[in-house]
Amino acid sequence: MSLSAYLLVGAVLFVCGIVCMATKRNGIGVLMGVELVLNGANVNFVAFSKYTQLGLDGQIFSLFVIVLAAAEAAVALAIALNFYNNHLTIDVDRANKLKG
Amino acid sequence: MILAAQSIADFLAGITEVIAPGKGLQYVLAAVIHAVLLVHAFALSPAIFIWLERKVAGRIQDRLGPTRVGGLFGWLQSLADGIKLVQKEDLCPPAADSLLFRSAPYFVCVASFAAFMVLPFSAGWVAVAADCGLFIILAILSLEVFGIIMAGYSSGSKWSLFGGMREAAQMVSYEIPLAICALVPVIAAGSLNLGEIGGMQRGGVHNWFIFHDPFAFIAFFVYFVVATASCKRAPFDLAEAESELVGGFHTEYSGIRWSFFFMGEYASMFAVCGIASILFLGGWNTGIPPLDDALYAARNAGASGQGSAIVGYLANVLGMLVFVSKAALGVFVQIWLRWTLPRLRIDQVMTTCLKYLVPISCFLFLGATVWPLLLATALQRSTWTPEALGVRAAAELRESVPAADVPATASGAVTAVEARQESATEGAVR
Amino acid sequence: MVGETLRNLLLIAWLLPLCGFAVEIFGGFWGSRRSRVAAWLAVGCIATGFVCSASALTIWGKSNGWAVLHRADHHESSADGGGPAVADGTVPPAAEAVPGAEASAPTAVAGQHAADEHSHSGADSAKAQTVFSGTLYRLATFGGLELSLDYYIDSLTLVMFTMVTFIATCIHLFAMGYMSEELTEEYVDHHAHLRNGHHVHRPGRFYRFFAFLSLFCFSMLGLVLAGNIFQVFIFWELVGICSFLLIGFYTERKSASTAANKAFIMNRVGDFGFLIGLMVVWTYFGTFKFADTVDADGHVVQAGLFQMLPRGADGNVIMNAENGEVQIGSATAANPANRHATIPYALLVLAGLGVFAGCIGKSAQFPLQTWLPDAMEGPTPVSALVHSATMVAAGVYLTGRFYPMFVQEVLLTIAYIGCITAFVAATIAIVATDIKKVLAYSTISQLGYMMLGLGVFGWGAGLFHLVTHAFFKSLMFLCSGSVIYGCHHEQEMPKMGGLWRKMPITAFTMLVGVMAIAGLAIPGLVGPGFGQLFAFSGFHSKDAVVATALAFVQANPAHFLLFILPLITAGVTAFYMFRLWFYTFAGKPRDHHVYDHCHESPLIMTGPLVVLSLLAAYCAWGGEQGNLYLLITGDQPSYVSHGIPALAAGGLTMPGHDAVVAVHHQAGTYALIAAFSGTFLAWLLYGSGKVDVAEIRRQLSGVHGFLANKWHFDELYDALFMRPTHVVGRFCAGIDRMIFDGILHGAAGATVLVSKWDRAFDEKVVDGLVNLLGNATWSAGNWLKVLQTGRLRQYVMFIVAGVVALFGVLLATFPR
Amino acid sequence: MTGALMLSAAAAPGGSVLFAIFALAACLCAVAVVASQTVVRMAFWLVLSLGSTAALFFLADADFVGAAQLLIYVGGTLVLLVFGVMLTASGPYLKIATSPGETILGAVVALLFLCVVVASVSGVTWPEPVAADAGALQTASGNTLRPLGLAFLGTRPDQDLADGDQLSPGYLLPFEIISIHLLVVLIGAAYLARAKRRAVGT
Repeated sequence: MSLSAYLLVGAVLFVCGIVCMATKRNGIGVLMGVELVLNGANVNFVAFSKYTQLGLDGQIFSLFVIVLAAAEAAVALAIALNFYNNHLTIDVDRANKLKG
Repeated sequence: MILAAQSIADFLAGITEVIAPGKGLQYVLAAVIHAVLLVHAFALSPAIFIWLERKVAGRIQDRLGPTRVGGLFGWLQSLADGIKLVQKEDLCPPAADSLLFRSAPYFVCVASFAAFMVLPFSAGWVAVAADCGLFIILAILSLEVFGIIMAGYSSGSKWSLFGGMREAAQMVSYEIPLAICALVPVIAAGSLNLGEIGGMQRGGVHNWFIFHDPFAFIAFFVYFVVATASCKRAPFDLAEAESELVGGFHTEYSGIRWSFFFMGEYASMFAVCGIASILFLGGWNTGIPPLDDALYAARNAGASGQGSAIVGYLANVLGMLVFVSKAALGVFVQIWLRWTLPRLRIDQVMTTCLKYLVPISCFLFLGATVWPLLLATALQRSTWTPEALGVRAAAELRESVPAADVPATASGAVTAVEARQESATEGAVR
Repeated sequence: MVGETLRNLLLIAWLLPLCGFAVEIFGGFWGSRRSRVAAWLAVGCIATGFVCSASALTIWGKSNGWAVLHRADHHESSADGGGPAVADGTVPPAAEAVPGAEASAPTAVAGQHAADEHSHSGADSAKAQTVFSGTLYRLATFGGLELSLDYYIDSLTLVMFTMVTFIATCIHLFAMGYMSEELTEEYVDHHAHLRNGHHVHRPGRFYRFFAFLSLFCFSMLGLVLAGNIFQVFIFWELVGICSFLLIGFYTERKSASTAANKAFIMNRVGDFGFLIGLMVVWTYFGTFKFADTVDADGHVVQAGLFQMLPRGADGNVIMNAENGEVQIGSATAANPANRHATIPYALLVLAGLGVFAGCIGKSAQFPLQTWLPDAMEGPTPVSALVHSATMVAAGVYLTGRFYPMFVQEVLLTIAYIGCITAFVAATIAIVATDIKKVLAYSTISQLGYMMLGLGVFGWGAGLFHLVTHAFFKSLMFLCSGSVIYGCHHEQEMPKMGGLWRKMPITAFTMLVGVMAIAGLAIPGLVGPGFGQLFAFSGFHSKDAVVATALAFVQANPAHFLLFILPLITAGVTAFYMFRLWFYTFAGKPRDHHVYDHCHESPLIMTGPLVVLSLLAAYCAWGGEQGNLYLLITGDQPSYVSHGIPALAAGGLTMPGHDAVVAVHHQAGTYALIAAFSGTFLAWLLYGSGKVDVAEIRRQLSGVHGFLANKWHFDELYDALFMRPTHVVGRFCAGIDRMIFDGILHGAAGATVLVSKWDRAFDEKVVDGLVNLLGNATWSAGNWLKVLQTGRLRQYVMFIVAGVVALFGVLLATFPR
Repeated sequence: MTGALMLSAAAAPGGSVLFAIFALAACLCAVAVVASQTVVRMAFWLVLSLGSTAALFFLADADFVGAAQLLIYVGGTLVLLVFGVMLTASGPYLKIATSPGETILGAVVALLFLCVVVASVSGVTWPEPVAADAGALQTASGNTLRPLGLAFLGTRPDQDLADGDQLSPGYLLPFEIISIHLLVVLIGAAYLARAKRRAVGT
């Protein structure tokens, strides 16, 4: 029950998010991975704000992250909808028009 | 996270001195007792309100409603229904995603139950006295949607899907005016702590926040409408539109899971009405100045140990009755509305919210922020009532301090007061 | 003062036609093709010009109190008085002899003065100034050479102006009737055929014709007014262009266009000589101006050409003692711009011959005379203008104007050229059947007469004949035009005959012209007074020429041809002119179709005829004592009047005025006899109808063919110039093709070869390197693009792997 | 005073138990998100995971952050995502299977990454907070609402308590920037989502 415990949780969330981004072919799934990653970061922020000199700044930053995550989700969802309108699917592997 | 019902804590302190020394066990026991109490409250209120609804509907439709079960007024009707539902087979359609299908009702129930945690029934009678209680309760209530959506989606039926979608759209859009309208009295009170907000309205009806300023007055009704919609009550019950979608999101459900949805619905109705009564209608305050003052004094005396604890309890019980009756009144109005007004179309619902309620609530919010400045320029004070709000606020702070445990003294704006309160609390604890 | 008045008047007369042209040339735009406005405008301009010129002449005469006319009796008496000096001992009335003899000297002196000092305004106030010169506008100045528009006004200028404007006016009026067929939107040209055999249909060009006429008049007047030889050259060319435009007026007709080209090119040949002469003049005299340039206070800034060649007391050019060259510049006149003090005699001759070559071209003299008959392709009024007053006159006029620069050899050349021209043209005219062709050849021969007169030192005689000939020749051309118009463009005389019943006015005015050119007169009655009625202008002028020729031959017996040929020509002239008249008007109609349809011309055409006929008859009233002659000779070069003795043995002796007067009656008698015989022969052959002309023609078929082919001049030129030119051209073409093209092709081939190597180098080496680089980049890109899968998740994977690798490296390198 | 500290959640004996429960829930649900195939299940697990994370925040005395997490993430963002799922689902229970090779590769990389992170985390020795430290005291209770609000308005009473004399700047400017940014995002997202449905017919 210490700082490192929180950090471990954050790490797990983070890694899960990364893997989610890396393996999910569904665009929404990728978005969820992003949310997970951000949450891992948030856990770390809050933990630092509790267990170090950081004080309130950690919480403040985590709040910023949450708000920005919401904004990111909104835009990303709009993009996903457009992508679906154009390709009739949400499979991100189909979005390879820019491949070399 | 604080376990903050000081009176119960003291009571437990007295007991655990005997059987279980050690703060940890005392802590656990207090938690268990709170949970049991809340669960009962959560379980009873739907039963009562469902019975009430049926009676009211019957009266409104010039019928008698339930009369048989339990003799007079058929007051055991809900119990009978409950037993019947529990007996029914728990179906899961093959097309459904069984995990989600089964877990969706729990979501709804848990969400509306968790709302009761931060809901103060009387001065200090609250499971969790978080100083951002209103924020938390709104957040928890917003979780309920998810359960509905999952139920609608995982049923594998297009009626359910339609219902889920409608619910999602409706809730996501109605949360905005709900929060904004809830913020109007918060601006007046300067606090998110429901206990403080309730306490500030002591001493007369004119102190209730609904009369604090014209914007708050309008905000109350807007909030009530929006709350009705967020509980997907008629005339906003598009999620379960019997006439179009068979049963909406709960078409495929049966038995106890089906009843969970309705428990959640009626519980959340009570929750939002309780919030309304705390934010606008003075919470547990009777609105009669001398009575309020007497109860207040008795409570403090009981808390601080100068007076008898029993009188304090009675005072709190009285406050709780007042609060519950106010909330029940709100629920009654919602029921009344349901059997009075026809159902809207989904587009009308969305239009009502996005084109009318949101702008109105934003306007009210701005007005509420400007109002004190206007008064300050006009009357050189921030309220139209002779007694300045700040005085009550300070009193509430002083009152809330012993409610909070000692580390709360480090919180925010507290300075000299807390030291004395600390010693008092220690004395109380020992 | 008088000078300004004259200058302004003549300027108006000169520039009005230009303005007219500037307006008329756009007649097609501002007016309908059916309107005669353009014509009236042109007539107005030229008529105003005539009025101005006439008034200028009167003003000039008043300014010097008609001194030139009073000089007449002096001349007359002196002529008689001078008689004894001449070999034939005709006894003159002694009464007037002595004073006349003395009187002749001051006259000569006066003339000398006039000639030498005419530009010194008011140099001596006793003698009224008769010659005015000055600069109108300075075009440009190249070092010492100053090109400017000058004016040189003396009696000759004024007479020419009056004559040209008057005749031009008459011709304009006549043309207004003659060209009336052009007053239409669609004119059908019956002489021009398209390939499909149809006639050419084109809009009428009435306004354009008159615009050209105006321009023509402007050019001629400018030429007459010109004050320097360069300006003369300018208008010389302008006249040539106008003739080109007018002769080729019917552009659609091949004959017309070729004739226009021929005229133009022939003139260029002459102008080439003209240019040479100009070069010599510029090189040695340093100025083009005829007269001195005088600054405000009367000092001579730049001596004029006429003063640069001072004549000795005997009228010869002054030879420089040491180098035998001709001295330039009088001892008195300062001429700063002059570079040479002397000029080689040969070059002086060359300059004269060069300028005269120009005159040959313009006046259609012997080697270059062939263009003129072809010029008949133009409308008849144009022929009248070209052959009487303007173009051909220009050559003679220039010869007279440039007289002081001519030395004996040049004069002799002029004389022979004129003589030959006169005879050849006359002989050709005998057999010509086209009425206009006959007139054309007669023009040539008359021009030859003029040149002859000038050549044999008859300055006055030549120009006298020029003026008189202008009148009767324009008259005759207009008559022929009237005939052609009446006969609906029938020009062949054999188809005419007996027309005098149909067109009496034309016939009799024509007869007047014929008698005039034939030089007929009533013997014995010729002389002052009433007898003048029977002596038409041609008689006087031709007499003057013949008399001068006779005097010259008496002085230089070696050149007897110069008298014989003109005499014969006089007879021939009478013959073919009367032949023409008998052919056309007398006898019985040969072609009834033509006869029935022909008619008298309208008044606008016959009116000018009558006026011109009067002038043609009596313009030379009084002959060499008449006003016209005296006016013309008013400012003649001083040394002319009393001749020039031979410099060395075998040299030429130029007859003076007295010598001419001495042989006048004799020459006149010969000429009259010749004329009458010619006339009688003509009547015998064509008038009486007693002789079969065809028979004679058959017997003399050889001669006739020779003459009919114009002495084979065209063939000759073809053989002499065209063929050789073609041969040379082909030769040059061959050289071009073989040598130059060969060189060029070789060079090109070499270039191609080099560029092939260069290309190979480029492609192999340069491009090789560049392509190598490009291919390297390409392959690198191809290899790298595998990483750019465009798959989002792979990128994430890459990132993660990269981070892991980084951490691994860090932990490995910095172990704790 | 010490007794008071004893009552604080972090020190309470139930605290560590609760922490263990919620931490496990968060991690397991996150793994479940990765493992599950259909999107809606992913969303379900994600909600649980985020909810547990919110609970962790509450345990870490960050009530407001936890509440915000619940309100914004769970109540807002995730509903939005499920929206997206429903709008982009071309059939019920849409599955877009990942090839097993990729899954294995992902798992391997994930384990490696986890090892690296855990190694780096455990390698550090974190300083234990001193009880007397004002900053630590500040966050010793969940009642952080007012300090947070003051910080967003640009004053930091906690820092001022930390070292009395000099005022440390707050977060007014970032707060404003973020609000403007939210507005922009709102409009932009609305515009993007307004795109016409093109390829339906084809």
